[in-house]
This record gives sequence, C-alpha cells and structure tokens, in this order.
Amino acid sequence: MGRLSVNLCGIELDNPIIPASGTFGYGYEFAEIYDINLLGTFSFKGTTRDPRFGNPTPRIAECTAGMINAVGLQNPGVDKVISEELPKLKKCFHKPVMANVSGFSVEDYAYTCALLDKEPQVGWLEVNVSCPNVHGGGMSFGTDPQAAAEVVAAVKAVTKKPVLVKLSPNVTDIAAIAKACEAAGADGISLINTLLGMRIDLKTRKPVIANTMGGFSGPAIFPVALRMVYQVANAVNIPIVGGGGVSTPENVLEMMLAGATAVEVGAQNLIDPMACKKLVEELPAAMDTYKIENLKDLIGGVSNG
Amino acid sequence: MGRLSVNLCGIELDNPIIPASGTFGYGYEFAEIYDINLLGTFSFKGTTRDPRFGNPTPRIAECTAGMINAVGLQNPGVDKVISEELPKLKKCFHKPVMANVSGFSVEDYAYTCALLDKEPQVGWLEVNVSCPNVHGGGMSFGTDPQAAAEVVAAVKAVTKKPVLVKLSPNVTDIAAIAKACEAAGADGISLINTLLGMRIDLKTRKPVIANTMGGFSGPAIFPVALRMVYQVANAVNIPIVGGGGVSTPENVLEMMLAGATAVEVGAQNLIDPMACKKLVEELPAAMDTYKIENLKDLIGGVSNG
Amino acid sequence: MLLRGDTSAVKNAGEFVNIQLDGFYLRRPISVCDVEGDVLTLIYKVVGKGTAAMSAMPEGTQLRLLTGLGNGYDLTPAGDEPLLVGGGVGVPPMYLLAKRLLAQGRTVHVVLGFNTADEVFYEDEFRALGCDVTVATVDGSRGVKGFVTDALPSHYTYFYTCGPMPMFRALYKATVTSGQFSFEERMGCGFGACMGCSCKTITGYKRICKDGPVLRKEEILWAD
Amino acid sequence: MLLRGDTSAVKNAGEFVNIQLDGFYLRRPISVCDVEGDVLTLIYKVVGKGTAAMSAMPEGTQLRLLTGLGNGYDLTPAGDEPLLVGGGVGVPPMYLLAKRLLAQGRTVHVVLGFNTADEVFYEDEFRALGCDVTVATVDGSRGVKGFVTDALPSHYTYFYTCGPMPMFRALYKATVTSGQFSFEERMGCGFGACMGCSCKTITGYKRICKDGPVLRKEEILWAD
Ligand SMILES: Cc1cc2nc3c(=O)[nH]c(=O)nc-3n(C[C@H](O)[C@H](O)[C@H](O)COP(=O)(O)OP(=O)(O)OC[C@H]3O[C@@H](n4cnc5c(N)ncnc54)[C@H](O)[C@@H]3O)c2cc1C
Ligand SMILES: Cc1cc2nc3c(=O)[nH]c(=O)nc-3n(C[C@H](O)[C@H](O)[C@H](O)COP(=O)(O)OP(=O)(O)OC[C@H]3O[C@@H](n4cnc5c(N)ncnc54)[C@H](O)[C@@H]3O)c2cc1C
Ligand SMILES: Cc1cc2nc3c(=O)[nH]c(=O)nc-3n(C[C@H](O)[C@H](O)[C@H](O)COP(=O)(O)O)c2cc1C
Ligand SMILES: Cc1cc2nc3c(=O)[nH]c(=O)nc-3n(C[C@H](O)[C@H](O)[C@H](O)COP(=O)(O)O)c2cc1C
Ligand code: FES
Ligand code: FES
Repeated sequence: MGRLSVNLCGIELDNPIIPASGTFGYGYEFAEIYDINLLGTFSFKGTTRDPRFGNPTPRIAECTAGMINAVGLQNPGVDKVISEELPKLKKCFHKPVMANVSGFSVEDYAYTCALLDKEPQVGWLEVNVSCPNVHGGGMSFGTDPQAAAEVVAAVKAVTKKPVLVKLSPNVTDIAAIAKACEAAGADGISLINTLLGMRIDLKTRKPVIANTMGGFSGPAIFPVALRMVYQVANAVNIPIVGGGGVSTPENVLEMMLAGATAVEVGAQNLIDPMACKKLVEELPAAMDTYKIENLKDLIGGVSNG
Repeated sequence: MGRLSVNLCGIELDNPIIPASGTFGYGYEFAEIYDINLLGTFSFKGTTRDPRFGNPTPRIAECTAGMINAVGLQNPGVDKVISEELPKLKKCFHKPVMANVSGFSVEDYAYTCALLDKEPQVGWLEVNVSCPNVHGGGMSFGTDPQAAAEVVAAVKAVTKKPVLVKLSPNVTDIAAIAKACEAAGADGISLINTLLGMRIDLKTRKPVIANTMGGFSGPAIFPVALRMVYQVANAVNIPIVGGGGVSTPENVLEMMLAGATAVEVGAQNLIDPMACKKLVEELPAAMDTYKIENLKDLIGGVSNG
Repeated sequence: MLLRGDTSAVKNAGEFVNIQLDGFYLRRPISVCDVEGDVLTLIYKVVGKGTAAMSAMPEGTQLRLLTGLGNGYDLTPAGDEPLLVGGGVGVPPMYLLAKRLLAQGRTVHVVLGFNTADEVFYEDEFRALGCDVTVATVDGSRGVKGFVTDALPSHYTYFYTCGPMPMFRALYKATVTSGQFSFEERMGCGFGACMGCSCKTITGYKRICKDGPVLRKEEILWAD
Repeated sequence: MLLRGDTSAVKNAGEFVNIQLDGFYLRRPISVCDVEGDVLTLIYKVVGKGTAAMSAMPEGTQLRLLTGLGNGYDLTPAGDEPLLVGGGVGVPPMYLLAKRLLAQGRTVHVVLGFNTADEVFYEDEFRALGCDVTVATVDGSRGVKGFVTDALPSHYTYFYTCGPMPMFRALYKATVTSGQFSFEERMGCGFGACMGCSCKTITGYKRICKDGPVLRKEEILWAD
C-alpha cells in the first residue's frame, strides 16, 4: 500500500485514478496504448439490459474547454457485455473493474445488475441514474430523490457488491438526492455526470448535436463538479467518487480535499489517450509540492476558515 | 432602425448587446473608456433595499475559461442608487437603462422596485431571483416556481415598467420556473445567472473564496446557458434576454438563434473592458459571414432537423 | 502543410491524423495526403476557427498529433485499373493511395471534382505520379463540366473515393464495380474509445474513426 | 521583465498593470517597478501557474496589458526624509517611488525585508539611485537579522510600504509617523467594475484596484 492508495467501499485501489464510464470503452483499446493495470480501476461503458445503437450522429460538439456528447448509451447489451466484452477485458486488466449500469425503468436496473453481480471481475456496480425514466414522465431518475432511491433499493436487493450511485448534476439540490440514495442503502456516491448543454451550428442554423442537446463535460465543468462533491461530502457518510473536468494532478488533489475518495476522469481520455497514465505518474510530484504524504489523508480535508 | 436593432418589451434597442449586472457598475467607469451609448443598454449593479458591503474577500477565483465571484451584492442601497448613482449614470448614458434588483423577501423586491419605477431613465426592471430567500429556508427564490411567481406578482403590482425575471441556472427544470414567472405576469425572462461553483487552494487547503462557494461564469458556461435559453424559449411566449459565457459575436448569434431577443455579457467585461464595444462593432461582419440581413429575423430561428 | 516527426504509425493510405491545437478542446482530424520518410503531408481547407488557427501558424510550429488512425484503404481488391475519385477536401488521401497502387504496377485512373477552376489543386501532382487524371468542375470552368459522375472513365476494375456525401450517393449509383468510401463524422476521440462517430452498416455498428473511415460499398447503409 | 509599449497611462509610483496570459482567464496584476520612456520594468515572483507561464515566455513575446491601474502613492506628505519599506515582492514598487522622491530632492531611507540572503534583490539598484539602504533577513544571512521593523532608521518624516500582511501589521504598530500601505487582493477586473476586491476602511468601502491599492495609515481597518 503506497502513498497513492485509497480504499473504495472495502476494495483497496493502488491509486485513486479511475477512467470514467463512456470514455474508456471496455478497456482494451487503451490497453494497446499502455498497461492499464497501472490505474486504480476503470468504469466500463454504460451497459443496459438490451443492446442500443444510441443516438443519431453528429453526437459530438466542441465547446470552450469541453465537449458535448450525445452518444446515447451505445452498448451491446448486458448479455454480450458478459459473453464478449468481459472476457476481452480480463485479458488486459487484472483488477476489480467498475460496472456502469443504465436503465429506463427500475426493473431494467435490477435485471442488469443481477447479471453483473455474478461476474467475479466486477468490483463495484456504478448505477447511473441520469437516464430518462420512461415510466416517470421522462425526467431522469437522478432528478428525483424518490426515484433515485427506488433504483438503489432495487439494485441493492440483487447484489452483494458495493453499489455506487452516479448522480446527475442537472438538479437543484444534489445533496438531497445523495442523502436519499444513502438512506436507500447506497455504498457510495459517484458524481458528476455531464451537464446538459447545447450548441448551434451557425451555418446550418441547426443544433450541432443531432439529438439537439447533450452532455457537456471537460475542464469547463470542474468548478461545478467540485462544488457538488463538497456539498455531497457534507451531506452523506459514504465514500464519494468525484469527477467532472479533471485533467491535472492538482484537480485530483482538489477533488480529494473536497471529499472524494477516488477520482474519475472522463473527456480528458478522449483528448489525450495517455491522460490517466500521466495523472498516475504525476501525482507523487504534485503531492510533494503540497506536502501531502499519503493521499488517503487528504480525503475531505478542506478546512473552512 | 438598423440591421442590429431589436425590440425588447416595447423598447427599441440599437443592438442586442447588454453588459450584465455586476460587471458594469453604474456605467461611468466604462464611460471613461468608451462611449457607452453605443450599447443596446446595460443592466446596472444589483440593487437592494438596504446598503450592503457584501461578502468577505477573497471574492474572486480563477477557473478554466471562467471565474467564480462571491461579491455578495455589494451596493449602496436603493436610496443612494437613486440619489447618487443614477445622476452620475445619466451624464454618460442617454438611453433607457435596465435596473437590476435583488432582495431577501418578497417585500424587499416590491419596495425597491416601487422606488426604481419612479426613475424616468429606468427602462426595464430586471428582477434577480437568485438570492437566498431568508423567509423560505435560504434556498433561492429562483429555485422554486411558486416563490419566483410571488416575487413577480409583487413587483408587477408596483410598476408599469416591463419586468424581466432573471433566473438562476442551478435548478432541475428551468422551463417550469420560467412558465410560472410568465403566468405571474413577467414581461420577459433573463437568463442565466451564475452556476454555483467552488475552488480549493491547495496551499492553504481552504476554499479560494472566503464564502466557500460562489457564482461561476465566463465562456465555460456558454453551452449550459444556450441550452437553458433554448428550453425557456420553447416554454414561454415572452421575450428572453440570453446570457452566460458570451464572448464572441458568434456566441451572440447562437444565443439569438436559440431564442434570445437580446444578449447579456458579463465576465467578459472584466477581462476586456472593451469587450461589449468590440461585440457591437464586430457583429455586422459576423452577420455577413452567416448571411444574416437583420438580427431580429434570427430570434428563435434554430431549426430542428 | 508539411510536418516532420515520427511517422512510423502511418501504414495505409486513407488513414488520418488527429491534431491538437492550442485553445481548442477537440483535436482536428485530417487525412494523410502523403508520407515520405519522416515527412507527413496534410492538405486542409479552412472551414472554421480550428483550421483558421492552423493556417495562421508560423513555419516551425510544433504540433501534437495522434497518427495512424483509422483503417485506411484495402488495396487487395483494386484490380488492374483502379479508379480514384476525390471531391474537394477528399482529394488529398487519394494521393498516397495512388502512389501505393502505382507501386504495385497498376494503372490508376483519377477523377477529381471541384466547384470551380479556382478550387482545383493537386491535378499536376497526380499527373506527375503517372496517373490518368480527369478534372470535373460544377461550373465547367475547368475540365469536364458537371460532377465526378459525369467524368468517370469507361473502364475500371474497382474504385476508391473520398469526398462529400452527395458525391458518395451519386457515385454509389453510378459505379459499375465494387469500391471503398471514406467517411467523415464529428469525432470525440478519433481512436475508438467514445462511440462518438458510430454509424450503422449492413454488417453492424461501426466507428468511423476506428472501423472506418473506409467502408466497403457492400456494407453501406444510407441514412435517409 | 522589461516591456516596451505605450506607457503614457502610468502616472504614479505604486500603480499596477494587469496582464493577460494565453490560457488563463483572469489577468495577473503586477506593480510597476520602473518606467523610462516606453520601457516598463516589472518584477515578479513565480508563485503559481500564471507567473510560471510568464517566466517561460521567450523574449519578444507580445503581451496585452491594462496599464495605469490603481491610485499609486501620494508624494505630497513625504517630508524631507521619507522611509520606504519593501518586503519580498513588495520591493519593486518602491523603486519608482524612490526615484520620484529623490527627484524632488528628498533624502530617501529604504528598508528591504526578505527571508534569506538568496531572496535579496534590487539592493544595489536602490543604492545606485542614492538611497540609504538597509536590508533585513529573517535568518540573518544578510544585513540585519530579523524583520523590517528591526531595521527601521532612527529618523524619518513619513513612510511608504508594500509587502505581506504580517509585515503591515508590525509596521503599523512600529512606525512613529503616518504613512501609506499598498495592499493586495484577488481581483476580477482590476479597474473598478466588479467589486471583487472591496475592503472596509474607516472612510468607507474601497476597491483595492481603483481606490487603492494604496491606503493611508489613518483609514486602515484591520480585519481580524
Ligand atoms: C477522417 C477525416 C479526415 C479528414 N480529412 C480532411 C482533410 O484531409 N482535409 C480537410 O480539409 N479536411 C479534412 N477533414 C475535415 C476536417 O476535420 C474539418 O474540416 C475540421 O475539423 C474543421 O475544423 P474547424 O475548427 O476549422 O471547423 P469548426 O466548424 O470550427 O469545428 C468545430 C468542430 O467540428 C468538427 N468538424 C467540423 N467540420 C468537420 C468535418 N467535416 N468532419 C469532422 N469534423 C468536423 C471539428 O473537428 C471541431 O471539433 C477530415 C475529417 C475526417 C473525419
Ligand atoms: C496590486 C497588486 C500588485 C502586485 N504586484 C506584484 C509584483 O510587483 N510582483 C509580484 O511578484 N507579485 C505582485 N502581485 C501578486 C501577483 O499578482 C500574484 O503573485 C500573481 O497574480 C499570481 O499568479 P499565478 O497565476 O502565478 O498564481 P495562482 O495562484 O495560480 O493564481 C490564481 C489566481 O489568484 C490570483 N492571485 C494569486 N496570488 C495573488 C496575490 N498575491 N494577489 C492577487 N492575486 C493573486 C491570480 O491573479 C489568479 O487570478 C501583485 C498583486 C496585486 C493585487
Ligand atoms: C463520450 C462520453 C460518453 C459517456 N458515457 C457515459 C456512460 O455510458 N455512463 C455514464 O455513467 N457516464 C457517461 N459519461 C459521463 C462520464 O463518465 C463523466 O461522468 C462525465 O463526462 C464528467 O467527467 P469529465 O468532465 O471528466 O468528462 C460519458 C461521457 C462522455 C464524454
Ligand atoms: C462580478 C460579478 C458580479 C455579478 N453581480 C450580479 C448582480 O448584482 N446581479 C445579477 O443579477 N447578476 C450578477 N452577476 C451575474 C451576471 O450578471 C451574469 O448573469 C453572469 O455572470 C453570467 O454571464 P457571464 O458568463 O457572461 O458572466 C454578476 C456576475 C459577476 C461576474
Ligand atoms: S471518435 Fe471516439 S469512437 Fe470514433
Ligand atoms: S477587481 Fe474589480 S473592482 Fe477591483
């Protein structure tokens, strides 16, 4: 257990760096570029009950210091993830992996999680409640404490693995939602997912994204993400995986001071495929600069006044 | 009426460029730098019933492509604004000005607006409902459709001037709040105010902002602002003043396509005191590039598919 | 634009590089036009702020780029007389492809399509390689008046193309042999990680950046 | 750092400039150390990413800056033998101030405070101007061992100072005359528009960037 190690819901991580879901596939593309076993873990592409192609293209729009994506949860469905993707993942990654799960009904979530619960390599279930609730009027599960809690309870009933709930930032009161998830049995909170954003193409006068709006992420959203990690850390007693706009070792340290036990890195992997490797490698020097002996001592260490 | 002119709630603007409240003082600092009469109008510093020093310093934190401020509505109070600031403003600005008003109770808003209603140079009242509601548990008026509507109704009762409601983006459903304001009689919607954000100083391990969190704005927030302008434009039938992260003429055109009748520019005035002058001057060339004859034809012109 | 650096990852014609630019979050994908030793030739059109920034960079600027992206063209089915059709900014990748096909001793027909004579570029370069070159311009100000489909040679054994979608649709119908198309899509990563560039094909979902940009005529599913 | 450009807006010693840096949103405020014709001298310490970026800029880099910001020092009350006290990065503005005071024929006492001998700078420059210079270092590795308050001259008619807050508090108590302090605060605009830098004084609210950075001893209200 080195200076960088942290413990996330009972599982030791060599370091807190976790590539975020949707930006790291099932790992093997990146494994061609570097040894991904140097990561703490990674969260694989959001997986749903049924296969999904996702949204029409264009799915990507550039922004100042960030990007919008509207991939729409393209994935081969949980059965193929288990039969095809996990075996490939296993060849290049030898640590517990985080399984990111999405759904459009409470039953969807429970169904998918029950299957992933049986996979030995899955260390944590990261339940993404940012998807629209098709039975609840289309607002996302993550915007309503009650709906989020129902998902958590249903998932907890089908798994013994630690369940992290990944929250949407597009809400008035993130702490209330986090509390509801904690009360429903969540083992940790992961945040933030993307901010809802939009761009318009002046030449065509149409939204750049075929789906009109999409998820905005990248360095631009860091201050909002940090604020929410701080608010949630003050509201719950379970560990937090903090992310949103992280691109430097200093960002990692700030996230941990605000209350994160581990840190997810999303869009930056797309801009620089070596981003997470660099973060792991650059952390010790940044820790030295700020006189941090062990990362775990930093968690939630922000002082007020 | 030139190519740039627009009509905001019955008042003709030479162009849609409006320096946003809190970033342009009462105008006279900028009047030393350029003739501010070339602006459409400007929104003066948020004014409250009583004088306020605001928050302790540091009040400013830098972010990627943006900044956090926690000025905390420093202003001399409505009486002095009327007796001292407006006479100075009048000397350098000869158009109707937008009066930005804040309050901590419904009565505060009504009191301040009733006084500003008597000022001939005030063209519009821009009612900022992002302040904490001291009688309503501290959540801001702008996060609850009911509370926002009450403010609007109270203000409409004391003024004949057009009332714009300035909304906070830190909400789950901005369209619902805009609709409630429209139903309560608002003449227009102004958005967005700042996103709640935070930064931590790694050297001191304290929040950079003395007040812990603050309002995040600048180019980083543009995609969120544009999305909200679009959502509100699809929800209400009253004009919209769009802003948030605007720094280029292209941003102005995007905001107008999304549904804005006029466009506010905030943080960019601080970074470049000539920012709004440049925008007014650069708009015609950008319009030519995108084959836009008159700006008013652009409003809400985004097409879907 | 000529770049000097490690080009060892560039293997096939039709591959692209993804260029990081200061002040822009996403990289800009540009096809490899030519590679000789450690020199990479890229040709691009200024269409927006990123390409404008590139064109304003002084000689000697250092760029960070990801190279060897995408599948590139498969030369195997080319036959004796392959046809290369480039439209506008789709012309550059045809150059390396032509060189590679000529090196295999094939006769290469090239049809280049542009809007007007002003836009024509690389015509001489293709001739210098020894290709049979025809130019078509929409306004007839140079070469054949009309679209590339109005300028196809009478005989060819296979075709390769890169260019705008309307040209692809016309070519898809007008061509009498099989062939390969190189597509464009807005990209997040450019190396297969984000699913930002997916499209549906007859053989399943493909990522333009990794499983493409080159797709075979047989697998294309036109969106309507 | 030496900059060449239009310096006409720089009027008083103690004013500052606000420097725009590529890749950083806010400008960086730096005091004017000297101005001669169209050459501006700024001296800064690398404390974070912005100043690190400045120090990495090659000679000849073009910078956009706002000049002539802040009130600057008022020379009127200086008397015959003004005392200038600079601590660390508070030393630079004392230089132009010393020049201006000397030009008015006054005798200028200068006390410069640093942590160690390594940090000492501009001592010779002040001597070359003709000032009476004393250096104090906390560890005694150069000059007087201790703080600037341990090195004050026995006689002075007024004082001017720039440096860190603890030094200000000590000087406020140790000085026997009136004087002027130059404050630092995190700034949004630097020219009076945003109220980002406000402080309370005995004479009301002041903006450090516009009504300051120089405040008179009599108006200072120490926050606790
Ligand atoms: C595989 C591939 C190969 C390409 N090869 C070439 C080439 O050889 N020569 C050339 O001139 N152009 C080529 N393009 C198009 C080129 O990538 C765009 O013209 C360029 O990205 C525009 O950037 P911009 O900042 O100037 O435009 P902006 O419109 O300001 O760019 C905004 C965003 O949209 C993206 N974008 C805009 N247009 C396109 C497009 N047509 N395709 C994909 N993304 C786009 C940009 O990358 C950026 O992320 C290629 C595109 C792809 C996908
Ligand atoms: C009126 C005035 C005059 C100054 N004159 C000098 C001088 O002559 N020489 C010198 O070395 N330094 C001077 N400083 C301090 C200098 O502005 C900061 O050291 C510098 O802004 C740090 O930037 P950074 O990006 O390296 O640090 P970072 O910590 O990365 O900066 C982050 C943000 O905090 C701000 N900030 C950080 N430290 C300070 C500070 N001490 N004061 C104000 N803002 C700060 C930065 O401007 C930036 O917005 C002066 C400050 C003020 C207010
Ligand atoms: C292309 C892309 C795809 C994503 N897909 C998913 C997903 O499938 N499931 C999920 O929970 N989050 C998804 N996200 C959100 C990221 O995991 C992350 O929470 C978010 O992007 C914020 O982090 P960042 O600013 O570092 O990108 C996706 C993000 C991007 C950019
Ligand atoms: C320093 C500062 C002070 C502000 N003060 C006010 C205010 O008093 N009233 C108000 O309605 N908005 C205030 N705002 C918000 C702006 O008017 C604007 O809505 C917001 O900053 C988003 O625009 P921008 O991204 O262009 O800055 C302030 C913003 C800044 C940066
Ligand atoms: S652009 Fe990311 S998968 Fe193709
Ligand atoms: S920094 Fe804006 S008023 Fe001083």
